[in-house]
Amino acid sequence: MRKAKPLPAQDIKPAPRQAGLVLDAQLHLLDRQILDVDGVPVTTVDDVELSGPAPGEPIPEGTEAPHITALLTGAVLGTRIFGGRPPSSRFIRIPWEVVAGVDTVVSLGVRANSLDASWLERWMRDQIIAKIPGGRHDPE
Amino acid sequence: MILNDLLGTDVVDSTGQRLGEVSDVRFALDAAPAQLLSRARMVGVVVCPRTATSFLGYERMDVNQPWPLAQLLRWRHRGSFLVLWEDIAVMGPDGVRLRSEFTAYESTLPR
Amino acid sequence: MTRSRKLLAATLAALVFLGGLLSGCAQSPSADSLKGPAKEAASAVRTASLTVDLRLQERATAAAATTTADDMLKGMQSATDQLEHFGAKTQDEQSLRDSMLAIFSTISRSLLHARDALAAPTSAPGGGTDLAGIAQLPAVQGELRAATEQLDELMTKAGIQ
Amino acid sequence: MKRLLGVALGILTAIGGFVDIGDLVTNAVVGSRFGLSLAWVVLVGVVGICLFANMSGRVAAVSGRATFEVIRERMGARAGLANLTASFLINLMTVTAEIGGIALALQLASGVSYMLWVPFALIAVWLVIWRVKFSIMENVTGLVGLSLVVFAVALFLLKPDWGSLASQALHPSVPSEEGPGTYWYYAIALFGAAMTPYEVFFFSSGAVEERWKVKDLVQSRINVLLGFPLGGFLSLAIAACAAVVLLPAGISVTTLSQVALPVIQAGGQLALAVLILGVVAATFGAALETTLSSGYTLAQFFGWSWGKFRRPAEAARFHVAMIVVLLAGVAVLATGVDPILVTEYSVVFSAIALPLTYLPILIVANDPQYMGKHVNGRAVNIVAFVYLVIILVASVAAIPLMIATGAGA
Repeated sequence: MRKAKPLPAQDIKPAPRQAGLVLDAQLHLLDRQILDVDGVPVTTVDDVELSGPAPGEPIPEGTEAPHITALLTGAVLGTRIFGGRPPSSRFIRIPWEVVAGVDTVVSLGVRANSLDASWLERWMRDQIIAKIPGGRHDPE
Repeated sequence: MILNDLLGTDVVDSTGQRLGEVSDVRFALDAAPAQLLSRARMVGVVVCPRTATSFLGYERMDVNQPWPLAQLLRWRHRGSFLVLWEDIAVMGPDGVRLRSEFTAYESTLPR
Repeated sequence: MTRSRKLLAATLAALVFLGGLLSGCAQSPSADSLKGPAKEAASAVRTASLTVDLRLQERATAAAATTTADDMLKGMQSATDQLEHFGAKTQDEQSLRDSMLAIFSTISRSLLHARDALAAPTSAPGGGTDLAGIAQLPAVQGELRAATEQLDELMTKAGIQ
Repeated sequence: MKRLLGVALGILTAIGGFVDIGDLVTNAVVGSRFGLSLAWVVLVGVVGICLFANMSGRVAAVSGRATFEVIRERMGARAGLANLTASFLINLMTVTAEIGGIALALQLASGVSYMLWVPFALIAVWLVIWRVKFSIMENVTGLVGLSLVVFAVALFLLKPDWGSLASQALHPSVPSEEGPGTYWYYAIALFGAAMTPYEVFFFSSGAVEERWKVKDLVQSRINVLLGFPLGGFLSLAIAACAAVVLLPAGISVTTLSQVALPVIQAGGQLALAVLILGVVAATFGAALETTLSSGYTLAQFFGWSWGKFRRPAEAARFHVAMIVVLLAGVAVLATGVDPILVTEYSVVFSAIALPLTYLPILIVANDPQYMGKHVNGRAVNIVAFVYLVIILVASVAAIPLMIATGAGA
C-alpha cells in the first residue's frame, strides 16, 4: 500500500453549508435498525444502493449527483463481511420511496408484511411458530 | 453501484498520487420532498489519509467523551477531508480519482 | 485490513507463546503431576467423611447425602484415570504411583460402602426404624478416616501438600 | 405506597437475579481454596456491573435501543459479527450451565440422577419463555431466588471467627498451597462471574421489554445500586461459608453437592430445603435470562422482530432461535459433560469477552444523538474508563493464565 500524501492543513477549506438533513452513510445509515410504520423491526441496513455512474467510467462534468435508490439487506451482509459480491438479482431491496425518516433508527412508511425483506420472518411464522400451540396468543 | 463497493477504496488525485481512502459517503436530503422523504443526493466522499475504519465518527462530531478514547480516534483520523461530487472524475470499486482542480473541505458535520 | 489481520495473528501468537512459557515454568517433575489426582482424592474422601457425619447427625437428607457420595465416586474415577495415564519415568515414581493407586482403590471401596449405607432407607415401610443403613454409618466413617490417613501419610512422604 | 412496593420488588428481584450458577460455583470454589482472600474481586465486579448495567439501562430507556443494536451500529458489521459470535457462544455455554444447574439441584433434592432432570428443566424453561409475561417471570424467579439468603443465615449459624474472616478479606494474600497463577486465574473467573455480559444484554433488552421511559430511570437506578451490591453480599456469603467449613476440612469444591455442605452443617434439613429452592429458582431464572439473551443478541444484530411483549408469531425468528439454543444446550449436556466444568469455563470466557460488550455501551452513552442531555457525566466516564482498562487487562490475561494453570487445577 502506497503511503498517502497528507494535504497541507491550509488547503482544507471550511465545510460548505448544506440545506436539509445531512447523512454520512457509514455513520448514520449503515447497520441501523429498520422499523416499519407500526414500529416493528424489519431488518438492518446492510448496504445502500446508489443510482448513477457506471463504475470505473469517467464522469462527464456537470453530471447529476447520484442518489440513494434503495436500502439493501440479506445476502449483501455476508459479502460485506466476508468479501465477494452477490449478483444484484439476489439483493433484497427496500426502495428509498418507502423510507419515512432517518434518526437513530430508519423508519418506513409501510408495513413489514408488504416487503420482500420480511419473507423469512413470515415463513418461520407460518411454518413453525404458528403451528405450536399458543404461538398466536399474548403471553400471560 | 452499492456503497460497499466504494467504502475503503483508494482515493487518488488527477496525477495518481494517493490521498487516502474513502471513509464515508455524504448525502443531503435537500430536494423537493418526494413520496415520504426527499431524495438523498450524494454530496461527496469523506477521505481519510490513514484508515477507513471510521465507525465511531469522533472526527466529524462535537463529541469528546470519554476523553482518552475521543482523543485517540480523532488523532487516528486527523487530516480527513470532504471532496464534493463535482470534483470526482471516476468512481468505482477500483477507487476514486479526483479532478485536477478539486477542493478539500473540512469533514465536520454541520450541527 | 491485511494490517489488522497481521496484528491479530501476532497477538494470538504472542498469547499462545506466553501461555506456553508460563505453563513451561509451572511444570516441574513427578510430584507435581501426581499432585492433581492426589488432591482430588483427598478432597473427595474428606467430603464423604463430612457427609457421613452430617447424615449421622440427621442434618443431611438421604437424597443429598447419596448425591454427594455419588459425585465423590465420580471424582475418584477421574482421579484414578489421571493417575493411570501418568507415565512414570523412574523407579521411585513408579512405586509412588503404585502405592497411590492402591490407596485410591481403598478410598473408592470405602466410598462405595458409604454410598450404600447412605442410600439405605432410615425408616422401614411399617413405621419401625430400619437401622440397617444408619447402623453401618459409624463403621463406614471409620473406614473413610483410615483411608484418609493412609493418603495423608503417602502425600507427606512424597512431599505433596 | 404502590411505588414503594415497586421499588422494593425491584430490589428484591435484583438480589435474587444477581446470583446464578456461575456465581454460586465460582464463589464456593474460591472460598474453599482461597478463603476470603479474593473478596475484593467481588467488590470490584459488583461496582462494575452496577456501572455498566445502569449505563445500558439508561441508553435503552432514553433511545429505545437495546445493547446489541448499539454494538452493531457502532462497531460495524464485521466487528459486530465477531462480537456476536463470541457473545453467542458464551451465552450458549451459560444456558447449558444453568440448565445443568437446575438439574443438579433437583438431583440434590431427589437423589435421582441429574441427567433425568435435564429434559424436565428444558421443557419448563421453554414453556415459561413461550407463555409467561416478562414481568411475572422476572419477579417470581427473583423473589424465590432470594431464598439463597440461607447462605448468609448459615454463615451466622456457623459462628465463624469473624475477625479472621475479616482479616482474610482485608489483607488478601495467596494461600501457601496455591500458586499466584491460580490466584489470579480465579480472580478473573470471579470477575467474569460478577460481570457476565449476558446480564447487560438482558438488562437493556428488559428495559425495552418493559417500555422504560426516562422517568423510570430513578427506579431502575435504585434497583441496580441496591440490588446488585446485596447480591454481591450473597456471593460473599457463599464464599465465606465454604471458607469456614470446607477450607479447614481440606475439601476443594468441584460439585454442587459440596456447595451445599456448609449450609447443611449449619441449618440441617430445613436449610437444605430452602437452599435447593433457592438454587433451582436462581438457576431457572438465569436459564431464562441467558436463553432470552441469546435470542436478543441474534435478533438485534440482524434486525429481527424480538421481545416477549410480542406474541411469538410476531417475533418468529426470535422464538425459533431460542428453541434452537435450548436444544443445543441440552445436546451438550447429553454428551455427559460435567455442568460444573461448563460453568467454570463459561465465567472465564465471559471475562475474555467483556471488552466487546462494554466499550460500545460506553461510547453510545456519550453520544448526544442517542442520549440527548442524558449523556454520561464526567465522573461516570472516569470510573467507566478505569473499568475499561481493568476489563481489558483481565481479558488479555485470561487465556495465558488458563493455559499456565491448567484452568485453575
